[in-house]
Amino acid sequence: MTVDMSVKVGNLELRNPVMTASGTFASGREFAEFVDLSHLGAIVTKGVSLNAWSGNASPRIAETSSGMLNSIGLQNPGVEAFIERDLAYLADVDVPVVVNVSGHSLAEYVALVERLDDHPQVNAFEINISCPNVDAGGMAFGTSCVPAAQITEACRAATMKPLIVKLSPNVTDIVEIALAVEAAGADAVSLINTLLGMAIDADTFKPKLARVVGGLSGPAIKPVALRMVWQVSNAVSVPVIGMGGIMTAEDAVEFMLAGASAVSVGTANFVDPTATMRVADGLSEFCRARGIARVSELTGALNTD
Amino acid sequence: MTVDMSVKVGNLELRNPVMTASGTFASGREFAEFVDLSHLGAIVTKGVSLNAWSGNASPRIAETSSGMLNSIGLQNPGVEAFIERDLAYLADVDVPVVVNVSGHSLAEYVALVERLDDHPQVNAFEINISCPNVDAGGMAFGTSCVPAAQITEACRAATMKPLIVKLSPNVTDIVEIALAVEAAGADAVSLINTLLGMAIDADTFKPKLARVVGGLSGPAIKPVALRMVWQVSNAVSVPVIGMGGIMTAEDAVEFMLAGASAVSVGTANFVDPTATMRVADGLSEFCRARGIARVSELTGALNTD
Amino acid sequence: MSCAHDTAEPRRVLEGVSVLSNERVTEGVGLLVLRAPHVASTVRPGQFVHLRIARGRDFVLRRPFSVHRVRGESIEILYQVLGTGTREMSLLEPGAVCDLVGPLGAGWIVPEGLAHALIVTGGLGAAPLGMLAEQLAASGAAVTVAMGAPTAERLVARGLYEDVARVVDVATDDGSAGVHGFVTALSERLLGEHQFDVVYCCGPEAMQRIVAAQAAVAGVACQVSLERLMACGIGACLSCVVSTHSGLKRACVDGPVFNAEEVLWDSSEIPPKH
Amino acid sequence: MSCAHDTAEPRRVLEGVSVLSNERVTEGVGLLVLRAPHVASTVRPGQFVHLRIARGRDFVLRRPFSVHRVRGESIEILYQVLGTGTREMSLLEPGAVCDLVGPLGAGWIVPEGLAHALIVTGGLGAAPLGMLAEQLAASGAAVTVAMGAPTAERLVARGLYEDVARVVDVATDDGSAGVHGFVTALSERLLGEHQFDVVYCCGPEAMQRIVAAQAAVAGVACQVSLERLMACGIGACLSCVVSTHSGLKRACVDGPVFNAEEVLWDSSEIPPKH
Ligand SMILES: Cc1cc2nc3c(=O)[nH]c(=O)nc-3n(C[C@H](O)[C@H](O)[C@H](O)COP(=O)(O)OP(=O)(O)OC[C@H]3O[C@@H](n4cnc5c(N)ncnc54)[C@H](O)[C@@H]3O)c2cc1C
Ligand SMILES: Cc1cc2nc3c(=O)[nH]c(=O)nc-3n(C[C@H](O)[C@H](O)[C@H](O)COP(=O)(O)OP(=O)(O)OC[C@H]3O[C@@H](n4cnc5c(N)ncnc54)[C@H](O)[C@@H]3O)c2cc1C
Ligand SMILES: Cc1cc2nc3c(=O)[nH]c(=O)nc-3n(C[C@H](O)[C@H](O)[C@H](O)COP(=O)(O)O)c2cc1C
Ligand SMILES: Cc1cc2nc3c(=O)[nH]c(=O)nc-3n(C[C@H](O)[C@H](O)[C@H](O)COP(=O)(O)O)c2cc1C
Ligand code: FES
Ligand code: FES
Repeated sequence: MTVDMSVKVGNLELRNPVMTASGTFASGREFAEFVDLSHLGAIVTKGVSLNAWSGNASPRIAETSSGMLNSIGLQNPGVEAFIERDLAYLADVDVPVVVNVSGHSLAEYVALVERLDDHPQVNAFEINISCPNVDAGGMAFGTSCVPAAQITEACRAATMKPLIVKLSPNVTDIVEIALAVEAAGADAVSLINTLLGMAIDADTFKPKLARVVGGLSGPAIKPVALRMVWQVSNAVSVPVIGMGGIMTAEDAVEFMLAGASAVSVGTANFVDPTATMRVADGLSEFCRARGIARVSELTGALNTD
Repeated sequence: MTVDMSVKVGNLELRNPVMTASGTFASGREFAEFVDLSHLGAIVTKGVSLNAWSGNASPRIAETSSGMLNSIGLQNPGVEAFIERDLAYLADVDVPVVVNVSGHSLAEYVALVERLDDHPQVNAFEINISCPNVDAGGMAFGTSCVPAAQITEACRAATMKPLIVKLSPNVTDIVEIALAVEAAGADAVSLINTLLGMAIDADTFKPKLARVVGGLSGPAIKPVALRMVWQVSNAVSVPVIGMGGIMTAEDAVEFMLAGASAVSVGTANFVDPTATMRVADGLSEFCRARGIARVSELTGALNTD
Repeated sequence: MSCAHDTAEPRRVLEGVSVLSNERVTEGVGLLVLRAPHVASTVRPGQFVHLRIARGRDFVLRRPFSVHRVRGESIEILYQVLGTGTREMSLLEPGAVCDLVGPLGAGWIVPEGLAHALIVTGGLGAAPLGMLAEQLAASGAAVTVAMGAPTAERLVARGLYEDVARVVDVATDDGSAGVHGFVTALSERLLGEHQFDVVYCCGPEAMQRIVAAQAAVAGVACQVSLERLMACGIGACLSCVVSTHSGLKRACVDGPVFNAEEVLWDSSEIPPKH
Repeated sequence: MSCAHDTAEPRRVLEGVSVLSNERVTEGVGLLVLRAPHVASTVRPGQFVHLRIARGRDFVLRRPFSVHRVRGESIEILYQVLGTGTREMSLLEPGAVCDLVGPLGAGWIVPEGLAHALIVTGGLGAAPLGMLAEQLAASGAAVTVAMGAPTAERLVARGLYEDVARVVDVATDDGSAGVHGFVTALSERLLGEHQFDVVYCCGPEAMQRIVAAQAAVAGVACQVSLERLMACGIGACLSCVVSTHSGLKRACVDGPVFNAEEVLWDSSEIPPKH
């Protein structure tokens, strides 16, 4: 039996539901020795901004129980360098490309989307309104409905391409934010970004991150991510891209059962550079073994009675 | 060198900073074979309500990476049985007792505090406005400022005993809630309660908890807990009781460095029924080895430059 | 039959233990022998230990296992590989050290003057009844055993029961040993043929429920051993509740052995895997 | 000295490896020998491997270790026990299997026609220079080594260097071997006495910074190997940045070996423990 692994996220057609989580896969080149990039559902690029950002001071990561903190702070060389280096590289790779965009202001988001909109390598945008690691903008936009909707609306006006809005888990009610960005024109929502956390070195009395706080990712956050994907997918009608601690195919299945149409593999890429393929192959095998003809049947198939 | 292990949480004087997290230590009796209860900083009892609550359907727990979910739902026999069985038992134990109280309505909280207020075994109250496992009340009171402050104010009026308010991490801005309950008369805040999460069995397509969602605790949440303790202790002037994933003395040190005056050990009691003593002894040894005369010097001693 | 436990519960401790052996019994089933002097000297049939399989923070919860047999200072655990913890358990090598909390729970009750007991096991349900069968036989009581399993190989501990019981009847789902079918057919027949003082039963909850009903019809007291997810194992967390006619009980301290007629069979059982 | 790496980087793979031996070298230091045919046959001096020490989700991150030496299909890692991962590492037994990603990073550059190199090591900084010293000596270049450590016993890999170098000068903090004091006193003297083509240096960042300054004064090219916290190890995550005159560089792919004059010594080094 061959399993139909294709899924649709709005207008975006993916070979399989396994995408890369922004910031954990660069633009793919670094992983090309480990996985066949053209076998991915999509590459979601690292976050790009209009101008170059230098990110935060080091140390920028800390390991925690079943997780890690990062405070990279969206270091990137700006959109022009991104076009020259990353998109040029991706031109030769047969894979849908989702560009993750960030800004310090609404105007920056819009300028960025406009600059990238007619670029043929860009198949969709993921609007990052949930980065906990930048001072201006970032998560602040993603933790209340009004700015979240404003940014979505403005980006929506700037592109006809599929628009994914990436939500922050650091909120009282993620459903409210999801509904706001859906109403403002998002074609899909992706969640979750990292949980704001902190680590301390008891030996030195110092925070482990130079920035003190950072974003928690990895298996530790999977229960929170699953809960939010379930809540959001029950409330919105646009597709949900689920992520947060996916390490195995079973993890991906769980996110799909909770309501995700596609999933992203993040931190797992650091532990195992072949993780995306391992998850995609395992997902197909999972369906095959159970006689599930189309992987998309898993979406929302959670049995709650 | 002997270390002065005593700490003060408002008017509450504790032999050492190690308390038990509500719901993980019952009222102490079950642990009496494993630890000398009179060596604890305080016993925080399991949540008690005015009338008996039967809790949620089973299964009520699920293991997650470095954590666990629970949806016990505050099962308890009600305050009268609590007085008869638990407080009577504690009358013979030389340890401060903090009673964790819950209600479905403001009136229930107040009635409960009033009922317990003149009981000599009760040294303080912990007002639980953050339980994610009950439908009416529970976390709903703890996720916005107005009800949080109202409950605090009403309980404050009902007792002169130290009043600790237990905060929910499932909020956009925990500082705002902490400030609200401080202004409403809380003598201390304790945090964090569990993060709302979910687990799914990929084999059966079913949620692992009968209630679908539950509260995440254990080492997985420590980074979030530390961050919140740090944020809150920098904002309020009342003492902070820190908890979330404390398994070792170093974990306890980290919470104190972040600003906690005392700490609570929760999930660790399930893995190791001697955990509270291990943490308390390790904390004293930590100070001794570093020439720290008073454990309270650790509070807020984080070096952020 | 008295419902109260006749003697004081043995002291529960956190005991450091070491692996003496860990052998495969059959596909997916192992026998772990631990040096655990305190538990070995105090445990009573039907009690369990709460085992910490691996250090590290990966396994936040211990795993409950019945004590199958005791030999000197060692205890035997007969376990089935089901999930992450038991898989890790199957990799434990002799010499490995871990720890457990035990002995825990209320075990089987042996009524005064018991003359003939029926033991009914399904699959790994044979584990918690091993020590009981040995002790009953040693006390001179007659023991009849009905065992069920998917296949002949999976009739674990059959040897132990054949050594001590008067009769051991077996049933397998595939007919590879004994009667082709469920053990409940055996228990029904045996209850009709003989006069038992008590039925001791352990296995999948659905099977225990049927046996309990059969015993009730036959007018024989029946004890069952129920599995619940357990966090603390010592009565503090309320994760392991069982609905009974006298309210919610904790399987870890009020059970795992319950008087069958007390149990309100409900949906809180752990669903069988696969 | 050319800054570009002269040959194509070897292919990086995820390689399953097994432990051949794991011996204590001195207090808190071990030598792990792994069977790793791919890395063994392709690694160049100064490159590293990203090791997954334990399965399970406890260690979410791999740990970077330089390849100290290569023998046939095996690689040697000289490691210091510092935290949770290296403690776990010290418990690995022969036969254990794990995996690594490698070979990674840009190694030491050997300029055309090198005649005399100075190697300066501090503590475990002796690890990533072992393979280089062997290869330089094999190519006929003269090698002078200055080693520093807290005590005589902690002069790890001293034997290797004595086998291949013309001179090995040592300094210890407690005077238990060689000069009483820091290795930077040795490097300063050696740079004054001899004409070197290049200085290769590894050790605590503060020490590397001093040696870099000494080399600059002496007008000798200097290469340093910088440690940074690393998540991916392959250039994707930007956790390992080093400030240089040409902007932020990634220690895992642009380094760990850097041309010392490129480095903007800053506060992003990993603070030494204790
Ligand atoms: C009192 C008691 C005695 C038991 N005695 C035995 C025995 O002698 N032999 C044996 O093979 N098994 C026994 N079990 C079942 C055994 O505890 C589980 O098979 C085991 O915990 C599964 O762990 P896992 O990590 O492999 O499964 P996972 O599914 O990975 O475990 C996840 C969580 O679910 C719990 N869990 C999963 N299945 C069960 C279950 N059936 N019962 C209780 N908890 C479960 C685990 O303890 C853990 O907390 C007993 C259970 C109880 C309650
Ligand atoms: C390119 C490179 C080569 C190295 N080669 C060696 C070597 O040959 N021998 C050796 O003993 N050590 C070497 N190190 C340092 C080694 O990686 C750390 O000592 C080790 O990761 C500590 O792990 P831990 O779990 O014991 O410490 P923990 O403090 O528990 O680790 C927590 C996290 O911090 C990281 N970390 C802690 N200290 C360091 C450090 N000094 N450098 C990098 N990451 C660190 C860990 O990798 C992990 O991500 C090298 C580091 C780098 C970057
Ligand atoms: C090192 C690192 C960098 C990240 N950078 C970005 C980013 O640039 N843009 C973004 O939207 N999310 C970023 N994230 C968040 C991830 O895309 C993802 O939402 C999160 O890590 C949860 O998934 P995981 O647990 O699988 O890693 C980053 C995460 C990590 C660990
Ligand atoms: C099984 C269980 C039951 C709990 N019951 C309560 C409760 O009754 N009242 C309360 O305020 N918190 C309750 N909590 C939350 C804990 O007190 C604590 O805030 C949380 O578990 C985080 O700490 P930990 O990670 O150390 O467990 C419970 C937690 C668990 C795991
Ligand atoms: S397992 Fe905690 S009460 Fe039974
Ligand atoms: S470790 Fe990821 S970029 Fe260097």
